[in-house]
Amino acid sequence: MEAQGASARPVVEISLTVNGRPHTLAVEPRETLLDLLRMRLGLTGAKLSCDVQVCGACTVLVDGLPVSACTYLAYEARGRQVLTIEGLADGEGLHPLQQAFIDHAAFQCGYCTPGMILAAKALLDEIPRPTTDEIKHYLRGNICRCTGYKKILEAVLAAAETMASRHG
Amino acid sequence: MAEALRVVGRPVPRLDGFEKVTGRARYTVDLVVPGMAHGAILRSPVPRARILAIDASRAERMPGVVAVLTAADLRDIDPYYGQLVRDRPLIAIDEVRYAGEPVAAVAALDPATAQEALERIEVAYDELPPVLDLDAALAGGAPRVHARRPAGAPPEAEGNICFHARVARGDPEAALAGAAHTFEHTFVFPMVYHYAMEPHAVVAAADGPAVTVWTSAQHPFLVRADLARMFGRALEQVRVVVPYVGGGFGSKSYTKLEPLAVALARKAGRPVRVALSVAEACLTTRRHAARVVLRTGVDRDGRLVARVATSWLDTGAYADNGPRVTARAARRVLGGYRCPHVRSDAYAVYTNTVPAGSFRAIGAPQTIWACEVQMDLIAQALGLDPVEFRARNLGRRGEALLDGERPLDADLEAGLRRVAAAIGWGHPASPRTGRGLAVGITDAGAEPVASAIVRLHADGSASVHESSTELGQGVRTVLAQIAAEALALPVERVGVVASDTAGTPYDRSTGASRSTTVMGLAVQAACQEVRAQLAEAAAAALGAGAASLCFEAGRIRAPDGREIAYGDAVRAFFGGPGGELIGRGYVRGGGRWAPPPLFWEVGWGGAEVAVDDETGQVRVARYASLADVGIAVNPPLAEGQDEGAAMMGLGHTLFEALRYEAGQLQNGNLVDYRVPLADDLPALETGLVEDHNGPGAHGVKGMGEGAINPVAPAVTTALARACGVVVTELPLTPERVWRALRRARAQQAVSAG
Amino acid sequence: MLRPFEIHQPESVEAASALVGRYGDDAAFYAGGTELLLVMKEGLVRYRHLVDLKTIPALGALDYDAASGLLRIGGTVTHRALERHPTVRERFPIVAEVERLVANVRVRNVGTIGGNLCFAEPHADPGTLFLTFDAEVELVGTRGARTVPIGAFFTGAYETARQPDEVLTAVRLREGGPQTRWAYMKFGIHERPTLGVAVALTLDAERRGIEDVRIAVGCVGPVPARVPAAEALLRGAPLAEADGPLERAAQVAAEGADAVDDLHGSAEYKVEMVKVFMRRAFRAAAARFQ
Amino acid sequence: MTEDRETTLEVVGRPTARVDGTDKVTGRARFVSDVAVPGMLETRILRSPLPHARIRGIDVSRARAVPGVAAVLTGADLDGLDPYYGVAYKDQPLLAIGRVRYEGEPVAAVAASDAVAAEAALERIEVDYDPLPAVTTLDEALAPGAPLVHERLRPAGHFRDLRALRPVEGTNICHHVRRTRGDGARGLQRAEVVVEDVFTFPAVQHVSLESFVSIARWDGDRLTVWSGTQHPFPVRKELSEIFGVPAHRIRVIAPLIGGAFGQKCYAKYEPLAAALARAAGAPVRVWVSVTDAFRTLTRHPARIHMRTGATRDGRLVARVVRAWLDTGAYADVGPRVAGKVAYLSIGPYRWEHLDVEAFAVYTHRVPAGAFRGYGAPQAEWAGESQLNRLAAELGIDPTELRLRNLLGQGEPYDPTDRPIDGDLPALLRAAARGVGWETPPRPGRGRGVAVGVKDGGGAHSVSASLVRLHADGTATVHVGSVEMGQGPRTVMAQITAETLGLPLEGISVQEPDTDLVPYDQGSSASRSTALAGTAVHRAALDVRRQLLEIARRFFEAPPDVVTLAGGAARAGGRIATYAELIAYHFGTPGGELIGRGEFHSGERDPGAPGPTAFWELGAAAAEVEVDAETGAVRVCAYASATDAGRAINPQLCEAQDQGAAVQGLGHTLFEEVRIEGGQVQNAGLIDYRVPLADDLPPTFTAALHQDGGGPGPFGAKGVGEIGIVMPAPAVAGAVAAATGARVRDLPLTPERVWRALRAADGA
Repeated sequence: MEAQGASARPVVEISLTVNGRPHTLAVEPRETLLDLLRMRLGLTGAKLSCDVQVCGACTVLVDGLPVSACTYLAYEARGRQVLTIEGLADGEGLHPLQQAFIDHAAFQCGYCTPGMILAAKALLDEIPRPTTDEIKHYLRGNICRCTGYKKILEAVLAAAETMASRHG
Repeated sequence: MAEALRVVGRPVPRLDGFEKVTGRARYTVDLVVPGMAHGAILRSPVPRARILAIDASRAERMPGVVAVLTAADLRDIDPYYGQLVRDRPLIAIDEVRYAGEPVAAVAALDPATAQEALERIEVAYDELPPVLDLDAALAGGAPRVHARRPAGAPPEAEGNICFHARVARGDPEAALAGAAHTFEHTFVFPMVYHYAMEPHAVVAAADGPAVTVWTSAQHPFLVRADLARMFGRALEQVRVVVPYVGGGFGSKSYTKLEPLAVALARKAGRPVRVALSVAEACLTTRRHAARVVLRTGVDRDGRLVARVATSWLDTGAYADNGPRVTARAARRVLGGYRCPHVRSDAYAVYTNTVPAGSFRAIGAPQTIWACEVQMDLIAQALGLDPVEFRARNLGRRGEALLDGERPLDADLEAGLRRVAAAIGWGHPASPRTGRGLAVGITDAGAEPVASAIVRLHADGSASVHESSTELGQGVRTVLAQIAAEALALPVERVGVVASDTAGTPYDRSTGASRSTTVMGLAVQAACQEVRAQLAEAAAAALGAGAASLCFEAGRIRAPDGREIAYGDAVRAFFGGPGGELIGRGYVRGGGRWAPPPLFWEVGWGGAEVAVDDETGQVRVARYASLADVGIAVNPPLAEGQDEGAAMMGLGHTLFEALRYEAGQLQNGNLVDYRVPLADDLPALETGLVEDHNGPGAHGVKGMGEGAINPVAPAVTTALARACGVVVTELPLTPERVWRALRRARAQQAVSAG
Repeated sequence: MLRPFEIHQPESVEAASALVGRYGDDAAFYAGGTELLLVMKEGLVRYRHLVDLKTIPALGALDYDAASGLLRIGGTVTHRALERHPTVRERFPIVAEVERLVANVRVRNVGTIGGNLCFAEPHADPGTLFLTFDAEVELVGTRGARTVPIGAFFTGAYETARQPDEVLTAVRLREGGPQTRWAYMKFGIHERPTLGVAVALTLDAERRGIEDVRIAVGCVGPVPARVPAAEALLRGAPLAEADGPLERAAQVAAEGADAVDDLHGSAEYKVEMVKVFMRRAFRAAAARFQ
Repeated sequence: MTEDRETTLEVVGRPTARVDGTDKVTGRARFVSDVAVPGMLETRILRSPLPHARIRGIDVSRARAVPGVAAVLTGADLDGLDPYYGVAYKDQPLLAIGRVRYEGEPVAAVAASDAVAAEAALERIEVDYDPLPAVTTLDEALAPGAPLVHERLRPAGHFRDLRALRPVEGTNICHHVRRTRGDGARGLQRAEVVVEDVFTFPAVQHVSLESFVSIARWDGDRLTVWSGTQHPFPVRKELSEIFGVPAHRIRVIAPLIGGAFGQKCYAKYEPLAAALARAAGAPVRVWVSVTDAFRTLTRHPARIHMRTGATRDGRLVARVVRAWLDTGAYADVGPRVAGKVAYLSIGPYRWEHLDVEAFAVYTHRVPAGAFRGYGAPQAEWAGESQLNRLAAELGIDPTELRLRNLLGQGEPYDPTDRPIDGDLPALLRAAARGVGWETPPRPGRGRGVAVGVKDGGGAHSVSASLVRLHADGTATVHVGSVEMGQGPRTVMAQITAETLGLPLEGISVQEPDTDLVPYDQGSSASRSTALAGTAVHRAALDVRRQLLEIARRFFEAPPDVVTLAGGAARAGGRIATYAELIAYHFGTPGGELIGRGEFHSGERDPGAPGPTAFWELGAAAAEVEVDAETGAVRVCAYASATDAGRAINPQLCEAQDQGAAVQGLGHTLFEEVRIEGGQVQNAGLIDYRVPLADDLPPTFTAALHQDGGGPGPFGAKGVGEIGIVMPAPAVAGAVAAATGARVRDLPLTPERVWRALRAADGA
């Protein structure tokens, strides 16, 4: 299981699934999931910001649950399904949350947006028709410095509606 | 004259929307340049010291380390930069002036090695006594943050005074002496941090005569100029590329990290990426803390007769944009009020703390807060309704408040009454709740120099080349709308090319709410040049007079009904499969831009707050924001700017303050520095005043900063009405309010006893 | 930036304990990592070996014994699992309620109860709450197993009674009876709370008198602690006339609070807030009888 | 162009060091294969093993299951796009659809996290082929009842000269061109001497050391492609049509290219890269091996039947030509090559009677397309070789024969086209002098000459440029010319420096990037210096006008007293730097002046009819030694002369000519892509021989003629292609002169020469 890499740093071989695609990689235990996604797989949608699990810019879903990829060891993702923002759209077809964020101008600089959308997805998976207060509570962990949140709440509410109507 | 607008004024979806919701939008931090090494910065642990020696040999010998940069590597360049005052070295030279100042930097093959190498650099410091706040800096015999006069320092700079601005009119001291009522108050505004979510990041390549930087910069051309000057390059040799920027708010104005990254890349002989952490971004720039003393005289009729203002702004260890912030503060402290006798002095003061620079509405939140809270205090003392008292003193549209200034271009009173109505002013409030109002004006726009190129391609789609930075404010969308309108094209057929000094023409800066207005005109002019060529091409193809043609949705129609698509006209003109029509647009100073400012950015705010007497906790229940925008080119984007500015204002009103102890920043991280969160959102209402009063295309004015200004005074005065206590220092933390309440109760007890 | 380390994946508590025993100061147990990795990133602590406890299946168990009313929470059970577990929500609603307010959803998905207690960050919620349950902490190390009352577990800021090689295998809570209600109140404007107060209020059969009350105060000082003197003032008092004793108890609790000045506020302010929130938490618990 | 003007030139005409020089000698130069896009996937292409087959089915399921594989694409997965591309006909699919038409045709492609995974996936793709009869030679393709390579043809409508495509219904002929003057047949009858030959020209490969590289990335509905292409804008157009995305959302970037020679004209792997990137949802790189480049494109092999009639005293009378060009499985620019062969096989001579017809023929072989000077090497191999034979038949010195018939300056090549704009006799004399023509060769050696002519600049040409003068008085030139080694960045910088009175060091030239440079048709047909250069020159003149206007206001002086030089304006003893003028104009030390310049064929005055922008003219002479026992040919001396109009940078012009000549020695002596039974036999550099250092003739000169007669800036014309035309006829003529053996098929391999010697001996 443990091996010495060329750099004489310990590595661990792991298999994981990212956006539906299996990967087997030798990772250093010190590597974060964010490092793996951004530097190894080139999936730069998840962003590094606060680095202390407060801002949520690095949010990805692991087995459906949001985690802070900045403080989540890549090693922990072994055997798990990771969903990043790049895997949310179905080809060119946007997820209802993505479409709602566009329709409601729910982002400006866009740096928080991938994490915000994935957090909102986890919320809607858990509570399909949340109240505004439930959204505020859930998204309290995702900072947006540009929008003032109002349009984000509107977008999440609208997406919930779209998704509910799609599922009848 | 009302134009029939097809694209401007519509809620067009953002051009960057798809990329941003799918995670494909690339920011500087996402870039990988082949062969790129990773940089890390060693920072001073102490606020002020002489650097006796740096031993980097152990770091240099580490496998994987490519280069270690110290001041010794800067001898062949001019290592200093700064707006106006060039006092900041790209890395400390001989002396450190604040805890966190870069002292050395490492480039290594991977980030972990770079980080580890920092620990092997030994620096011997001879600590010196620092000056850590305004009082210490201004005290007699205080140590000087800059012992030698930096290049570009203004003549009045002396001691720790970096810059002094004065606005004067009449004889204010005499007027004060003769005033029916005089008031004096002191207001204190904290150091706050922008927290743009993407910390500063640069990838620099300088392994030959050419220098290329990819950077999260708001002003690529000013960065280019600095790099060219510092590293002895011609402008054409320096390329500054600005990908999407993850928030700016002024933190990425002017030159920041770029010179260090270039120096490191030069030493390394290969591209180097330097991406700061949030903790390091906190050590890079901040908003000026301020102390403002206002003495105001009012006559028997409740009219302002005199105002003497003194503002001290803590600019930290380096001037950065402090002089301009200070000049702005000196004017803004006067508010939108008519006052015959004024004197306003503002001082930028050096301290051994993180340098302060631009931050959304530079100099205004600090001073407008002071001005507006005092207006309420005066109204209260005179027994006047604050709305009426303000209305009595607000300047009228067309009135110049100071000599040589642009006359007011908005109806300040009407807006005030509109926000008052929006929050139910005059109607009874619930117990422990109160309402407050404020109005702020800022002289916006910076220097009006911009250029644009518009290319109409052979398939009839168009590209706009201009160098505004897309910070999230939506500038590319708005400029595409202006171009689509001018070219009579559907907006989907217009693209805006990302800023890159190699291919997008000169723009002075992205800030001060200038882009929509100034760059919008350059884009419009470039489109007109294209349109004239297109008319000729179509006229030849259709055999009709150019003047008789009708342009609509990418097609040109002759009076006889025959039509030609733009692309066909372009191809017919060139007689081949390709070709393109190119238009240029310039905006330069003078003419319509005189006198300054370019326009007035006006924001009004009204708040309803509830206070918890026992804890001092303030809750903003409702907030109404109103901005004067001329015309909203894209209403949802304009609202979004306002909402964001208002919420950001709530941050410095309620929570935000950088805290120092013994010269060390205590809360430079997001665990301890609190910014507004989703559940802080009040019932927020934004309004836009659109009366086509701006100097830009279709009467547009810049916006996006004005809404931050009224928040603190509106909330502070609402709080005062909720609990009877005026707090003159921000932020309104529970403890601070609780202490004020306790003090008030104690005074009541004394007076009652 | 995390420095290089090795990760070990023991399959038993004994093996985990032995690993930490072997590597000594170079090793640490690793559960959720939400706190540990932050301090490791900052370089405040450096370990060359992390011993992953989540590879030990038994530590992830969450068992409820209806007969004894005992809830045994395995050391690697996450905050989120507690927040959402049906039995916890039904039988220990206050636990789910408090957990819902811990940090943010991402931290709760990863952070473990064992990690939280062992890290002993002063500005944490679960420890304060568990004090009012008289919870017990199970520790297993190279020298055997032992049980420590939670009141004796926290010994200082970031310090506990746990020996370096001991694994927190579980924390045990006993269900309150039908006459007990809990309330927990936290306060602050920062990411971590400024103050947390937990109250467990047990009334007599008629719900008129205070049969028992357990009050714990957290965050204001280095460790969360019960306030026995304050509890004593309330115990036995009639609920309808609790205001006076409550006021005195709040005063006593405040005087006993080991509050410190920090970014969250001055000690003076925190002491005052202890009073305010003790009153509010007590009233909230009492209100739950209605 | 007077001597006076010449002496006033400061930068133009000087052998300035290349602006990309330092980067290239230090290894810093970033080629397209050095571009790395984060998250970029690697790709592999599965190619058809058969020259012609129906695809019954492709099973990619096992390939898709390989870990790391992000996308597996076949022709069946191209829904929602128009999967065919091509500059003449849209006949070439990104991946074979239902049918393969040549051995090596891409059938499936894989994008994976690394090349190993991609290879592994490739091995797991199963293709069920139903082999079909193939036509792999011209004879097979032209035989009655031959299987048709394409049943239906869709013209691309891209270029004006390719709008009038003339396929022959029911045959494999995709285009034919016939040009006549007088009456060819009767002309031959009247001629006193008639020679008749059939010449063949082989398929040759460009062998760019950097093979095809295309990287594609989709950002939503925006596409960015980095490609080693000579034609960023036409590639953009092709992508726009394939993917249905407007031009402004497509960005094509052409970093430095490691060799092109026509190979990288128009779309090649860009559409496939873009389709793969879309399918994979990630950036992908298609990097084709040098070996697989042989399965991508060759020069057109040709068979040319030629008859030339003359009078006894050496006056040319008539020429009748039938030429067949094998364009392979896809037309590419084949129709245009056929047109060139028809146009150029007559040479720059006075004729009374002409009847020339050329055919582009589909076969089941690797597609043939653009290659340096396309059409001219084939046509003039035949035409010049036949003149050499005619000279021998008439007993007239081949140089003299040509001098009697060459068109003089100002004489029309074709009544409808631009007259000849250079001094061909002078070029010919210079070349002959270069090998010591006036003295007889040593025994065992022989000499040959050839003249080259080519209509330069491309049929319809459009270029635009922007020149930006920055606030410090330095400038950036925006122009789409691609730097593949020929030096346009240096040349454009020189033109701008000269025009603006700036030092060359103060000028940079932007990398071609359709987002950052205005439209340019492409870097081919020797058009950049003359035509894109004209756009640059005009853009610089536009800046100059603005500067003069600002200076006039600044000095308050009449316009005619203001001069610009050395980065400053002067008037009546006063001086202001450009930086000062810009600061004065904008009211701040920032801002820039933007100049705009365009060139397009349609603007040319009616006095210059016809499509040719300028004539590329050259002549060469060779001296060879033939080993009679082995047939080995050694080129002992080679002299080339080229008309540059005005060499903006003489050193670079010479280098172009030398490079072309040596490249031409390749197809003269060794190079041939051998295809047997439809299978490429010698793909890759082990079996395919290109010229090496020791192939350089011991005496080797390239002379430039400059009389300022070009249409470009300062009288420049394009160079760089004509030099490849003359080696084959000159060397073959020299071989015949040395041995009496005439070889009509290239390359002149030892065996072929040995056989010819045997035949000559036998005869």
